Amino acid sequence: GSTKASGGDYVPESLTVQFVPSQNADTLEAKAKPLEGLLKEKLGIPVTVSVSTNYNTIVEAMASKKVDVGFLPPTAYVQAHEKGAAKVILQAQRFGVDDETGQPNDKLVDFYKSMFIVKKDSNINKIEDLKGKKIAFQDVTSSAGYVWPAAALMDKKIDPLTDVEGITVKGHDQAVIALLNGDVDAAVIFQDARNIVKGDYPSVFEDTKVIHFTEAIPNDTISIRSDMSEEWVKKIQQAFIDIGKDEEGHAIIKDIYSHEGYVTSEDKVFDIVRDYAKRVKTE
Amino acid sequence: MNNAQVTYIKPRKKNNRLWVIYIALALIYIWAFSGMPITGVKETAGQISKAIFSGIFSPDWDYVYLPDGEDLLRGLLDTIAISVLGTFISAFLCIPFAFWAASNMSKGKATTNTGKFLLSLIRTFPEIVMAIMFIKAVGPGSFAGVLALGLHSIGMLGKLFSEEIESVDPGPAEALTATGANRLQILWFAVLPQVMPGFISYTLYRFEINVRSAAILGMIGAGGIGTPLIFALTSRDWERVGIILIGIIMMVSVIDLLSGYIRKKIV
Amino acid sequence: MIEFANVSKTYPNGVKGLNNINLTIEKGEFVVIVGLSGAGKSTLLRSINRLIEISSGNIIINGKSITEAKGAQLRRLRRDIGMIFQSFNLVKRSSVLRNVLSGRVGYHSTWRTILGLFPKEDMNLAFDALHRVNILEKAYSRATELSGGQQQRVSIARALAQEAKIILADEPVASLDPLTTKQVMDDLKRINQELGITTIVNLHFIDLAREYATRIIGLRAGEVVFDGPVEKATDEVFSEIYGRPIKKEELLGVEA
Amino acid sequence: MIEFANVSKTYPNGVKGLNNINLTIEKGEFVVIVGLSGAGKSTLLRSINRLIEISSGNIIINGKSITEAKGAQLRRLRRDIGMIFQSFNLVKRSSVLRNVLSGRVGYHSTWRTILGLFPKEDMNLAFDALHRVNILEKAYSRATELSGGQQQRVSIARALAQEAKIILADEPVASLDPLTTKQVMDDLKRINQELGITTIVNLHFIDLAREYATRIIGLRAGEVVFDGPVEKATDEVFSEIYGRPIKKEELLGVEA
Amino acid sequence: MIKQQEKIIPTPQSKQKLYLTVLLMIVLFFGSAIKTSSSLTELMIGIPNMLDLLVQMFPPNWSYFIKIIPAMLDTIRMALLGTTFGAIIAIPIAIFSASNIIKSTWLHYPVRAVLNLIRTIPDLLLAAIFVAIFGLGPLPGILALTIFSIGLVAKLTYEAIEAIDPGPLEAMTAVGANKVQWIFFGVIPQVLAHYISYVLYTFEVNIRAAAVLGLVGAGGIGLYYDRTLGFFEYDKTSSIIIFTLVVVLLVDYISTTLREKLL
Ligand SMILES: Nc1ncnc2c1ncn2[C@@H]1O[C@H](COP(=O)(O)OP(=O)(O)OP(=O)(O)O)[C@@H](O)[C@H]1O
Ligand SMILES: Nc1ncnc2c1ncn2[C@@H]1O[C@H](COP(=O)(O)OP(=O)(O)OP(=O)(O)O)[C@@H](O)[C@H]1O
Ligand SMILES: [Mg+2]
Ligand SMILES: [Mg+2]
Repeated sequence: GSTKASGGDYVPESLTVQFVPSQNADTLEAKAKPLEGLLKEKLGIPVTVSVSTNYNTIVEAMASKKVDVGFLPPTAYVQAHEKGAAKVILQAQRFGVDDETGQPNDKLVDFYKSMFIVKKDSNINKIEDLKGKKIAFQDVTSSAGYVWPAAALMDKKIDPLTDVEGITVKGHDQAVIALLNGDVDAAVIFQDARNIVKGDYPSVFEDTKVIHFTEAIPNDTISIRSDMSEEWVKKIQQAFIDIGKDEEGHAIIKDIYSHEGYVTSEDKVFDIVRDYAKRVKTE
Repeated sequence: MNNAQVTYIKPRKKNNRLWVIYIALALIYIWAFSGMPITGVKETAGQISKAIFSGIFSPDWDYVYLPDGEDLLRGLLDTIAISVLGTFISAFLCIPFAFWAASNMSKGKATTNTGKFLLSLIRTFPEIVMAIMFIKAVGPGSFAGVLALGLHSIGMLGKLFSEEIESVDPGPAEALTATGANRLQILWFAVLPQVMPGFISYTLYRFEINVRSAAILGMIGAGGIGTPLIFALTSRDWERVGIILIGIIMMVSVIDLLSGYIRKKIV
Repeated sequence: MIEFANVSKTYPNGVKGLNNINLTIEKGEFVVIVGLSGAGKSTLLRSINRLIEISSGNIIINGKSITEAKGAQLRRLRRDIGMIFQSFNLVKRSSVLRNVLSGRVGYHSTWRTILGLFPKEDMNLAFDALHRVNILEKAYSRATELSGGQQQRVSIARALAQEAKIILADEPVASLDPLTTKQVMDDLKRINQELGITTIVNLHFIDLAREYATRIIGLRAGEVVFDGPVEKATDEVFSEIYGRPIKKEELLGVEA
Repeated sequence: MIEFANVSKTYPNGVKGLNNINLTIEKGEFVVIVGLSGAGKSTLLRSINRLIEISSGNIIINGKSITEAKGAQLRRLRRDIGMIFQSFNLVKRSSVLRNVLSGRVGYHSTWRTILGLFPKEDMNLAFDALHRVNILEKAYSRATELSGGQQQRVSIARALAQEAKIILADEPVASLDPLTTKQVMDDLKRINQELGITTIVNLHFIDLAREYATRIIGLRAGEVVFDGPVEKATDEVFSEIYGRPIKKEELLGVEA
Repeated sequence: MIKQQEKIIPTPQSKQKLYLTVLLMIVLFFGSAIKTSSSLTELMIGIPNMLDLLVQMFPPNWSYFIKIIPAMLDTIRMALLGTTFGAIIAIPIAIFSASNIIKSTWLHYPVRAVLNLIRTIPDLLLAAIFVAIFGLGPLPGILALTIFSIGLVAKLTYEAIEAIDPGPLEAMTAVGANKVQWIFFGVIPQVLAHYISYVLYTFEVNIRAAAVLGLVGAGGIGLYYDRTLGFFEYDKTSSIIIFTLVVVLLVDYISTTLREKLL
């Protein structure tokens, strides 16, 4: 990665923060105000927080200095970094997911995984069996919905573009439903997206099985515009970490963004994202 | 009266030409249908759609008003503000385009065609790309949403306005021409009074579409009711979807009633 | 003076509206054009102020060719020609007054007219004109709310308010009662005589033509088949214009 | 037989179109209604086939009250009343023939008519009607391409093709040349006499009224101010109708 | 000359209502501007950033054209079917919504309410429901487009119907036509041109904005917008825009020629 993004002399008089929900959050609220209040209190300058569902816009806004701090998913961060628009300062922590039950456990992690699921009664039991089968993917820009699973396929010498019949769906819930409907033979979803569908289809865990987990995918970043002064980078980092530890603050970030806390991070962590992006064919 | 021999000649229509068109149309439809597999209803259909509908029909009333903000009412208010301003902008900006593109207003096919082309171009430019452009310009938020809506709506309004202009009664314009009025005066005295009801009615309609485009605006963090709606939909929180839908439907119905009333007053 | 030199008009669908017309109309004349329905009367009238583009020939008004005029010059020429339309051509949704005032726009700057800032004299002219056709009380009604004849009168008021040097009237009395007809024709005649305004009227009534015209032009299938002073327009001439002998009792009003 | 019992009509804007009208028109009469522009002639005519709803009173046609009729009964009553409109009311975008045929729809089943499957006799009726008003050759033209008088004639043809028992004509000859006027009035008279069709015509021409009517009704400001056989409609009567003495020379055509 | 009636110049109606409307408009305008924190200067200052993006869109990546042809054909095909079904269903709805055809408010208010409902359902919800019922693929896509088309065509058409010349309707009433005949002879000839134009416009919208097809796994061109924007490949985005524009213009051309021929 480039290093030009480090060190700057921008001192904010007010802070614009934008949040893009992470794909693997199971409860979400489109709320900005509570975080706004917390940050204002910690930093002592006016803060505006907004939510967006499209990370292109947030990266572009950071590139043109209209957003100072962005909650970016890993792929979006890598691209923002490449444009010289952002550098990572923190990563969100969540509870890990139990591989067996699909329910959250109490280990705090800064990564998540993606997985292949098939119907319970399917005779597909491992990645190799997927050759020639119909698989529900997310769009090729998605880490958990395409890039990591595609890499897993390629590890087993299966070309994700030609050796399987990929169907692009929008939303991990739709991938699960497509599988339940029998429209596809397998679906790739983040761990464990079946929870989203559980309300509509309570027996989803009984009717499906996981055949493979991918490598770890780094969690969402908190990135900051590249010309932010060192002092303020520190200040902001500390503010977020404090919020995560503070009782009231923790309740809020957990409630709204299902974050458990924040840990400092660095660009190097995301080299794996760059590797995967290079390896995996998208067209 | 002596009823002279009634003879008439049925004019030969360009029937052979029409046949070519009909056959071409038939072929296009055969092609289109051939790509449409007949799929039956899924086994899971009942269960999932039942879950969706029972969710939607038991709306999350608590969301209507929350003391600390970001609830349905404030979302709708934001949405209205964005749509009002976006609609104002497009309704004014599209008028010159509309006259430019109307075949009975500009001399020569070339002028009309360039006008129509420009409108098509604006329409083809996706709202999301416009949104990105304006976010780069003014940062994320309602203002970017207003601008994206305002610019994008020019394409549709310009087209509808220009068609309205094309269907005016040429008589009054002729009368103004005969008095030696210049083009602007003809527009003002003879054309505008005729097209005004149409303009207003299309503008109100576009306003309503803009209200509903809240979803697109929501994607980019422009505020309004769109963001919570998308969040609720992607997390399959149907109770929340239900209450937001009720809110939007009520708002759209009120707008519809109002616009019907306004149109009746002016038509 | 209005001169037609070899004027022809062919409509896009091939119908020949005018066929090689040559005419000279002097200032101050009161010309009535008669002819069967579809003979080309409206076409002839509308070619004078170039509401329709003629296909060939030239029309010269007071020495200036309107056929070749452009832009402001054309507008100036038109401003001096008032027109009363067969189908009224009112802006239905506008008020009667506004319709009449629209006859004045040629005299003022665009901005003034658009802002509705007509000078007091214009307003008086408009009210006068409405008064003259007896519908002053409808000044603020919408044109849609008027009866057919009332609409026709608004259209006449508009032309009167225009203070033109030439007036073209396309069947100005078709929907009027005899009283208003008489009044309108008298008005046309009076301004024709007092102000020397050249007046050209399309009429279907032979007796009205005879009563008011100084000169009668007969059209048939786009051609001039009679042109002469009113005294020469005998019954035989009308037979000729209408394409077949007209029996005495067919001449409207010449005794039932 | 058409009976008006205490019929009044007040327009929403407060204008009194008709004021307590009581009339009985017998089968086979040829009634001409005269009156100043705005007197309420059109309003009277249009209330007969209930194109406007009267505000009070009752109108009875051949023993059936059209004021109270509903649904199929109302349609049947209307089918038997042909109407010629002052403003033509043609579908501009449709062909002349289709406009005329639309007068026949009351006779056939819905499906037949919307598929355009009019029987041969209907086609002949339509062509006959067009022939009668002398525009047969325009049968396949669009209504927009016609001159004013030609459009008026299409509207007449539509009413003729309808084969009604009552014909209402709102200034049917306002835009016609004397020849066609004569022809149309003769036609109206002929079908009136031969087929006994009750005919009610609004007219502005006193002499035409005298020539064709069996009975003249004079309206003024929504009230009947004269009603009697044509012989009784003296010049004094007309003065009365028009609200003031009419000088001899003002009666159109009674010598210029 | 004849002595005329007395000349009493009538007084114009009070303009109070007009002024009130204008005032209301101004309040609405500025109120919204404040609420959305709009500022013209901010826009002016930001315009260079905006152009920055436009610059990145050029030159378009021409080779991308070939890649998206199948998706474009799919989109056209589904848009065609969705528009056709929607346009047909819209006819009765439009007729029942028009107040000059159906005089009874008991009928056209409920129909309009249904129409409002149809227009309000967001794409995402439609997609969720149809996918649940019919599975992934073109069928739910076509159905979603159908619903959308009904809303658009019916609304525009019923307003066009309400604006037609009442003269011919009057004439049809006078000849004793029943309601259906009245509609076929008086209404349809007057609105046909409008209706066709709205249908073609809807077709165009369906081609342009077929994002809903992506939502139901039916592919289509919308997916490629997401993809190119997701990778920040604006040169490809612009080539999709140009391709779509070409298709839209082609449809427009064909439709105007057709209209001239058929009407
Ligand atoms: N726009 C048009 N397109 C095609 N033909 C037309 C058009 N306008 C008029 N015509 C034809 O040109 C001829 C002359 O029409 P014009 O309107 O001049 O007749 P007119 O003498 O005024 O008749 P009327 O007394 O009925 O008004 C007619 O045959 C008419 O059908
Ligand atoms: N739709 C309407 N709304 C309001 N007033 C109307 C309406 N139609 C007609 N009027 C008024 O009612 C009166 C009678 O109108 P009507 O059309 O019956 O007159 P008319 O005798 O037919 O006149 P003309 O000979 O000019 O056609 C007029 O004063 C007219 O202004
Ligand atoms: Mg004419
Ligand atoms: Mg009348």
